[in-house]
Amino acid sequence: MFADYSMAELTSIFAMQAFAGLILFSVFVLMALGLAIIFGQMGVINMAHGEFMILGAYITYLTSHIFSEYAQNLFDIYFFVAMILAFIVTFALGALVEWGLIRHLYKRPLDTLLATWGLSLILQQIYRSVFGAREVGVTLPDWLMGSVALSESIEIPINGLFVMGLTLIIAVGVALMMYRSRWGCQVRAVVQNRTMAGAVGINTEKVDRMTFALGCGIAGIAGSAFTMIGSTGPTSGQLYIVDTFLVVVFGGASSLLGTIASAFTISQAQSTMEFFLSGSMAKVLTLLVVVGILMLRPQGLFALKIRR
Amino acid sequence: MLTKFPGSKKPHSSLRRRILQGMLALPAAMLLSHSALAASTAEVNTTGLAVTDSTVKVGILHSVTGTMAISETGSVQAEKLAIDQINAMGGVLGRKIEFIQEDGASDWPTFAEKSKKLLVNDKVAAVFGCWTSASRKAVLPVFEQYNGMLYYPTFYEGLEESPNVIYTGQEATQQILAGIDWVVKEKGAKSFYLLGSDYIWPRTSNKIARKHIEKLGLKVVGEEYYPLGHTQFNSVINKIKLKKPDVIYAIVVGGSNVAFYKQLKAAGIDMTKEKPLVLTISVTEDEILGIGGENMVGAYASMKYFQSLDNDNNKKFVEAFKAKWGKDIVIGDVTQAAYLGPWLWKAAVEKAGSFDIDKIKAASPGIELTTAPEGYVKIHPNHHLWSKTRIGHAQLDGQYKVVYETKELMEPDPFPEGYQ
Amino acid sequence: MSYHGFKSYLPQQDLLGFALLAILLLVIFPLSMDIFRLNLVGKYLTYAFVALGLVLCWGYGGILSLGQGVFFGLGGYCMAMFLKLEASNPEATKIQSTPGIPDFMDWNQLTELPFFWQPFHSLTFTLIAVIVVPSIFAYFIGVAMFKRRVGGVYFAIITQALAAILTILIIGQQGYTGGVNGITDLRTLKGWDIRSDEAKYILYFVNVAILFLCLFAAQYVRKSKLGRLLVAMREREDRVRFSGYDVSNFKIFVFCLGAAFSAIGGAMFTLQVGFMSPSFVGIVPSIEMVIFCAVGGRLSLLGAVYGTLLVNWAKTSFSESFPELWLLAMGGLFIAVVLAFPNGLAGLYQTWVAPRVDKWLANLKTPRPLTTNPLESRS
Amino acid sequence: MTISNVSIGAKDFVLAVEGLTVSFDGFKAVNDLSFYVDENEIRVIIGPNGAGKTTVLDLICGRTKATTGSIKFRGKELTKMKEHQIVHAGVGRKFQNPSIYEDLSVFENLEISYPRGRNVWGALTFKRDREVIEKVEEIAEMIFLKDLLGKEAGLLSHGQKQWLEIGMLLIQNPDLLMLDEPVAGMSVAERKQTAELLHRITKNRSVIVIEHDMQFVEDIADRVTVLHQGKVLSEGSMERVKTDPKVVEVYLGH
Repeated sequence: MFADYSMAELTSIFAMQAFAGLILFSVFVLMALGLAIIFGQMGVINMAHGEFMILGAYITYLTSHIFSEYAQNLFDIYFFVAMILAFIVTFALGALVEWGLIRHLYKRPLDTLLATWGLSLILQQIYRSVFGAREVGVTLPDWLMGSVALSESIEIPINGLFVMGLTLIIAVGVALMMYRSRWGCQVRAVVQNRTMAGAVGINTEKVDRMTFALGCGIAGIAGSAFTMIGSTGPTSGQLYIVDTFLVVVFGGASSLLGTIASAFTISQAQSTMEFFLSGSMAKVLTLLVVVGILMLRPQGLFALKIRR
Repeated sequence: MLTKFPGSKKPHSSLRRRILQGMLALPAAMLLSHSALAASTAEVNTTGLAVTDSTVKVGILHSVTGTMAISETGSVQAEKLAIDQINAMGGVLGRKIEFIQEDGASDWPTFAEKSKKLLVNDKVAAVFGCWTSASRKAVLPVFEQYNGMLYYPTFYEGLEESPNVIYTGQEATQQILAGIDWVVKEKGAKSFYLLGSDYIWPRTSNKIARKHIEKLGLKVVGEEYYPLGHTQFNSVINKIKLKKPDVIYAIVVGGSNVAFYKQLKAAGIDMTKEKPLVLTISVTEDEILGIGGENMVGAYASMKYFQSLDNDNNKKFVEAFKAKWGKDIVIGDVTQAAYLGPWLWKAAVEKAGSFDIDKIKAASPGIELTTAPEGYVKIHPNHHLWSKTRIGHAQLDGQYKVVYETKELMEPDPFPEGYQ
Repeated sequence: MSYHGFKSYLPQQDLLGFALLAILLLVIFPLSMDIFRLNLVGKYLTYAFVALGLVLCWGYGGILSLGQGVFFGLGGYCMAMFLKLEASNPEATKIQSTPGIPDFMDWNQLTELPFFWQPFHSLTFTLIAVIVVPSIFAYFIGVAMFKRRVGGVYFAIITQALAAILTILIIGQQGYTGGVNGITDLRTLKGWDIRSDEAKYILYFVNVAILFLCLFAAQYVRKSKLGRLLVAMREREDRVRFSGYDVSNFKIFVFCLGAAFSAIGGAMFTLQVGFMSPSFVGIVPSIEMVIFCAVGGRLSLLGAVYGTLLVNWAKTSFSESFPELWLLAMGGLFIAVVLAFPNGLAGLYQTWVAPRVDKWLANLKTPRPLTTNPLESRS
Repeated sequence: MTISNVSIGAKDFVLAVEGLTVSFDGFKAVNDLSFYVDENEIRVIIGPNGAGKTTVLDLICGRTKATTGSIKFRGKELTKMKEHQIVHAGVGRKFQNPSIYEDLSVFENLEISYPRGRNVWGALTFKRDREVIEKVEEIAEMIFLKDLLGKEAGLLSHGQKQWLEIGMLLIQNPDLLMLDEPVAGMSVAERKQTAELLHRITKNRSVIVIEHDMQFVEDIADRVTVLHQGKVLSEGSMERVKTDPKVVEVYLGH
């Protein structure tokens, strides 16, 4: 398939393809991080993760409207404001959901799955009633939608770079929080031994609520960022759910590093296969390989061998 | 056959001429419709449909929930508008139309269930509905078994011709051939990259496109399908960059659409430069709303209707539509086709002088609508519409500017010879 | 002492429940509904097969599969392939470029029937395939997963991924499968028009009869030692293992059984509705079927049937009157069932109705102690 | 459950553990451990918390896989066998916290443990015949639960649950019985009853017991193994072990 092309063309295509893989990787990490925190640290399956992302996207849509109505001159930077707002709103909703729903179900992980599925249906309908059944178009600042020409034939999408940067910041931030902050220490303590953590004076309820809310908040940021590359509609959240879960499960639930490694593996596999095969087959093969590996190694890529 | 819209009491001269032509063409129908107006319910309804002396029930069957609600909402609005307008003019055979709306919930078996409910329980005289081919395929046996009438609005792949369905959208050849001929002739396109969502309509359409392209002696350099709902197109965009086609022929649908065009733009493919040129048959003004005009500007679409169409019928239609559903609303090809449904049905009933399905079936071929927003349309004996195909050029504001329209009406050809 | 004595596979109260369900399905519904509604009920009952399988897998075995739609779909497709071949006789398809093959193959330039379609000319083969194909598929998944002790949430997510894979495959390979449209326009079964009202009546009763066979089979499993082992495994998997049982084999068995039930439901669906579509294979219907089971009570076989009927009836009537509210209601139902009534309808029945029925039964006969099998008292 | 005694090296031993090591992410919970259990011996393993006692039982019954080393039971290598195969070979294990099926009755708990119908088909066709009932009643009598057979197991007292679990093992008639803290949480009276029970049931089998209660250990032990940091610290009769300075150091030193 490459016989007709010059060396320079091939190099640039491969460079761009590698970059496409990296963007996909960042997208996966961003999708999965929030879920990884919730699932990995709390064992809760949040089927409404996609809907939290879409909430972030809708917040971005609203912010863009407000800015274009009232602060046209600041439109270039509205996106940052939108992301912060998206985080705040989804964080708050996450805390509310934890309080109203999740905290009653910690002992029944499979039931959280059903309850959050119910939640996702409700959220979808609310979006449909509030924002209409049609997709909304989020207007982005021009500077986000262009591309950088690295050489004559290598062009890198700016929004891809943006997503990568954002992913990096959030991943590092989460890692710092989990492994360096007092709060992270508490979260890990609660995960390991809830009773004991409670006994030494950690407010486990509060830790749970914050953890869940943080996971949702990150989903909100991800959703906000995805307005650059995807659609915003009542049911758009469903597009992400299978991929997201697979990334988290494949990574080994309790390890953030695992989530990142698995996002990398899956994204590279998928983007390479998409290049050489047709899109549908690439997707099927990727999923099959992931499921296959999970069958061989059910604990995921990175899982601690623990003493029982 | 005088199917007028409210407020069109003083038809434009050319319009009047066309109406006169229509009248001349169908004097028998005129007579029938006049005599029918006075007819009793027992006469106009011999098969026990839900028709009373003052009302007639019809069904509207679209998805208002689920993933397809995004697309089908416009059709529901158009059909309701048409019904309102018909009622304002006195209804059909003197009977007001009442509609029963059912939700297909983006789920094909639900469509089948609801269509059966409409036909068997509610005994509706006609159903306006369905959007995806899959939903139509699911309800088709129901309509044939219980002898119902379906007005189906979407452009689709063809390969079907049912006496119980009037296809008010274009079938694939109508939509595709003119578009390809146009890019070849006007833009000098030599090579094409075919891209689509992975299901029957894009695949069949691309098959027709490929056949036609190859018949013209030109080249298809790639053909690819992505699962419905796919959101990552960077790899295929790279492939496109590698192959350097003159035209990207895109039949991507739903949420994937948004992802595809946004990523295409972000990857540095500026569609206004037309290198490559993007030609689509799946993005109407409705979809642009989600994609964003700034991400779509420069693309070409080949279909039979654009909101910006400059004629009196359309102006009135757009005005009425916005008055009813809000000023920010946009109208796409399918929405307009859905709007035709109730009018075509009304015309058929009046021509047949009866609500009986069999009589409507027999009366339908040859029915003309001079007042259609898209212009003149006429039902072909194969139950599809004769219509013109137009090329729209996407503008920054999310509207298409019509840059070309076929001189003649395109004949619908659902089973194209050699394209199968 | 009541604990010994040969256990009855159908204790009194269960017997009463089965009898009531039989009266409802075989007498009350057919007498009170027109054929349209009855056919709808028949369609709902095909989902009850899936819910029944889920009661065994999930309620008893603790294995939550979010991919039961896969098996429902496989069963349905097997049946649909047979019916489609019958509907595509050369005469009916003479306008095609290759007469005698299904229309969608012709549209996709296939010129001969693919090899795996060939055996579906035979009804016997088809009927066997309806059960065997999904069971074998379930067996392979089961071996791969349970032998490696994948369970709980992991299993749920992997089955979900499988559902996604199969949907993409079916839609992508439309020349062989009918793609997103599914296999439509099915007309006759061995020359018998399945679309006529009479056929619909007969199919309804056949469906109910098969459902009862499956109910009895499930009841047998539940009351056998295997049923108690499943409960035991759900509670203390290690203990069962250290009592000398190969736990994975039991899980595989019950998963396969659930798959077979679902597949029968799928085949009956195809027969009664007249087509099969990939929309059943996906994730959403699979999860919906879990909720049918949860509403009925995940530990109750009869509850699965009632739950399915209730949710679908609500869905139909709700979406007829307030389509916009349907999702809210459904979502609310999910949450309410999980939070407030984890044992579903059956749980409510056990708390409020059962004690009275017990009393009534006890008064009816000479008083004697009822069995105190805890399983019964909770199911 | 008779297994022909064919092994040469471990002929006299029911159980021979040699060079057993298991590490969890570098931490060696059991480190190059070797010990031997004779026919009809009651062996008690003691040691401070974290000494690896429970891990040793986990390794023997297959719950944890050894990193290196061998466990031979009547000449059969257990490290390569699956849990249920190890049970079939004649090893029974009681867990630290009573591990019974709380939703089932005492009768059903025992019945499930009855070694018949252990495969899928067998479980489906299992019949509760006279033989089963008699056996269950016999065991129930032995574990003081004869009158509670119909009771839901979850409603038993803690001590009764412990007995029930022991009964569930007895009904399988294992050659090697492993008990993890069988008297933990029991009243004084129950302890005495349990000690009596253990003496009765060890007539024709070997037993490994993990226990903290020294009085109880003295009551039942033939020999005692003291574990410390995954290694054998001392081994022998209770008398000898009690006076071993290393043991005193470990128990009292910190």
